[in-house]
Amino acid sequence: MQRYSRDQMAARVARDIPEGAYVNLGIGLPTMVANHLPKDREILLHSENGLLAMGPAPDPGADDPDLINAGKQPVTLLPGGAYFHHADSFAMMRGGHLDFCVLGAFQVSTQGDLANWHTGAPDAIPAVGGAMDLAIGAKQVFVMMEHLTKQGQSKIVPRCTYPLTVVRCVNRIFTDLAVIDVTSTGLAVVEMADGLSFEELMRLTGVPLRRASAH
Amino acid sequence: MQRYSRDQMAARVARDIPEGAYVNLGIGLPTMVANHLPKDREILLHSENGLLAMGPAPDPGADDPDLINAGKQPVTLLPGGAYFHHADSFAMMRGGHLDFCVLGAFQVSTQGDLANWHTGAPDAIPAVGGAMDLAIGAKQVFVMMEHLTKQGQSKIVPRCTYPLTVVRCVNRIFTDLAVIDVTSTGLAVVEMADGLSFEELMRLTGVPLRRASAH
Amino acid sequence: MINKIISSAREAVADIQDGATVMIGGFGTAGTPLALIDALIEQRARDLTVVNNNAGNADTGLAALLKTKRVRKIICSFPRQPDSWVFDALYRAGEIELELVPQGNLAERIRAAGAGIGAFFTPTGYATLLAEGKETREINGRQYVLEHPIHADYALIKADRGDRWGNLVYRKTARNFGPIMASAAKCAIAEVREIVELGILDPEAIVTPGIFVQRVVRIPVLTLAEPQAA
Amino acid sequence: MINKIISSAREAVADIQDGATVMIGGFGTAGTPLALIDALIEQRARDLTVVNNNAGNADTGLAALLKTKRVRKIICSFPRQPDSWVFDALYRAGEIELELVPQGNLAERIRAAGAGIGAFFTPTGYATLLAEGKETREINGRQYVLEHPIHADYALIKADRGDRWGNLVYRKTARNFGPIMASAAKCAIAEVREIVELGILDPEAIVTPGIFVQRVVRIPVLTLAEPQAA
Repeated sequence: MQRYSRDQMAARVARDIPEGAYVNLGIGLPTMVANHLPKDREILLHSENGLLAMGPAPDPGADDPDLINAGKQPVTLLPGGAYFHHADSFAMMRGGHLDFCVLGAFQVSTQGDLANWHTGAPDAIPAVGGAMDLAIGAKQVFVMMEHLTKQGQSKIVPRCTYPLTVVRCVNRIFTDLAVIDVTSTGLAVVEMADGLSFEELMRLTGVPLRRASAH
Repeated sequence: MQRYSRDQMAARVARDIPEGAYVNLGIGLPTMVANHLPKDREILLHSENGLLAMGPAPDPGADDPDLINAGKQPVTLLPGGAYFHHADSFAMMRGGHLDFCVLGAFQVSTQGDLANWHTGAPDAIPAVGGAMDLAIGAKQVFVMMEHLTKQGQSKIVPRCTYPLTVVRCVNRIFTDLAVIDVTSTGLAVVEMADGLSFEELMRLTGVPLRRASAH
Repeated sequence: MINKIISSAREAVADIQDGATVMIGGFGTAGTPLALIDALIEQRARDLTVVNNNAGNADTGLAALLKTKRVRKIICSFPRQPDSWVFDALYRAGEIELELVPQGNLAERIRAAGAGIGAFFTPTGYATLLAEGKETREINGRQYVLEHPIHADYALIKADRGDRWGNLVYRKTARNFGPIMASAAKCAIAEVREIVELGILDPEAIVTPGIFVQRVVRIPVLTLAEPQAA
Repeated sequence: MINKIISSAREAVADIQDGATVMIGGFGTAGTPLALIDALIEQRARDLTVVNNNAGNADTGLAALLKTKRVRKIICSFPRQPDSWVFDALYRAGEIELELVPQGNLAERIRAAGAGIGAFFTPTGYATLLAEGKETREINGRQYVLEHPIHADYALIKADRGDRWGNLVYRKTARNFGPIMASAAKCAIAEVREIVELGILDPEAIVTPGIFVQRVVRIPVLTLAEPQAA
């Protein structure tokens, strides 16, 4: 079996983002999607700290400490971009104005519940940031994650055991093994890694899956 | 008896507005206060349609249809002024950031209830505008009005018979007969028109009054 | 390439359906999208709900729209004006429904729709006719009324300059309801004096980022030197 | 003449009392009012409640303030970071109280304080640990949590330019919490890179009108060519 690499996952997510979309890419793995957005599509990236039409990282030495993204990395602004304050920025998110957000996750349930902010470990210091706002506000929520934990357990679960971020919000899951839609009739497998059988994917995932109809 | 003229009333109100105050002058009589603000004080006028540091009317012929006040009259902006949208403008008002508003009134009750938006007449088409927002938000609410109706009835009443604008909001009443404070222990007369006796004012007003202590 | 620029006001409002809720920007002479209103009048949609601060002045603009009797309901703060005779007559004849909202609650309800707020407690209107039947609550010793967002299908607004991404800047007090109405509507349509290239508008000074705007129409300002076409 | 300009950061924060709630602007490297924080550290106030997006990084700024153990409680959205060791140690030792708030609710609660809103229903946090014990409500088929405003005694913020009336403009993403924190505090103190004459800031582009700002302090930006005084 040929697992999807992180770059392949990012490219696969990017393929699903159409021309003209307003998109927020979460911290970590989702950030890589920016590098794979097709050059022939105008896609506008939102960063919740207060900018729209975020550009790539600046040239070395051209960092501006006043121009960073939500991950606190230096970025640039494209012509046509805009700055705004935090209440306006989160109004964009909460108000349903973003077309897509792409988020990492600890767990996604078969109903599309998302757990991605807190392991719930008793000694963990919690931090939530904008995770809940993003997942509740975007029209489409994409999750990008490894299919299995380091211990080999499925991160797609009947019910999240980690503290929830948002209930019933995830639309599509992109893992290193498959692309899976969350539908009202359960999880539907859209694509699988080369050499992976549907039965093996079912076994690894441990929750009911079906093949998506042709799309 | 020498009733205060409208200009005298406006000048008297202006005297009570200190250096540095943020002030909204309601439509009608209160607008005249602007002409009497002492030149040696910087007082910033707010207009709820979205400007701060409103200046005087423009020179004849220099009207700009995009620069008007809440009364829809052409105005100017002073250097240091700013424009903002309606939600921000009313946030300033509701959020308690204005030091004073000066409003006209149909009635003020002895507890400081204000009625100034609607006569309650069955055939009247109601209109409220920003009256409620202003009276609820400003730190000090000044009312400017004739003391008596055309029928000779006191506009200062035990209880408003017209529909209320805001309960218990008025701090000081400026009429053509007197300046009266609304206090927790009732109405206190601060000043009276020349030649008017306290007893006559009491008789005309028809509600309990007391003389304010020296101030 | 994203291009939100539409070639005419008529085309911009063509898909407004019967029964739609339409926000219309403007306060007095400032910020009223006259070309879009005229295009809406030419269009056939009826049974509309209109949200505006006022209820029309004289016989043009919103008043002319009301005159067509295609507006079922108006949500506004200040309908009665010396020249609001069109509305006055319709209202007295029971031909239009009025929801009267204090101006600040109107603005905040529109903002709440754009910001995804489900409802909010406002002090404005408490213990008045305009809060009758509404839920109230004491919070930290102060009395509040619960108000709900006003969402719209369309917002017709006027801005000064815009670009193909829908970024807008306004002019002076013409800003008024434009930014919040754009955020509260599924489809915000802006008429602008000038369309500029992307990147011309200062990113520090863009008032309405393009994410809130779906269509931009250039409506040249007519001057005496530039006579109106027949 | 209105003059909100204060000559030093020390003087600007001098009257902050024990027990005060202090909002501190900034997100990452952008918009953190370092000079004001340093002045607050030098000052004696204790038992503070601090509102910031984070809970300090490394050993400077907010982290240095926390280290003095004069902060009783912090209200923030993202305390845990790779370099939040000062906070982490205090928290694990039970020496600081944490109120964790989703970032958008934090922003909206601050805005609500400035806007006179008594409380609001937000969808964010519903059915999560962060809404435990909070009132919820279904509105139009969607679930919401009731959240209350966060008011402050002081806001310490950083802007780019300001004038003697307190008008402010920011620089790029350094804007973040500045405007809303200024509106939510009884006394908003802004450190600015440059003070300009009244009328220099474009009235169309002023982000924080002076009505929200009580004190402005100029803090020159140090460059390599301009060595720091001892």
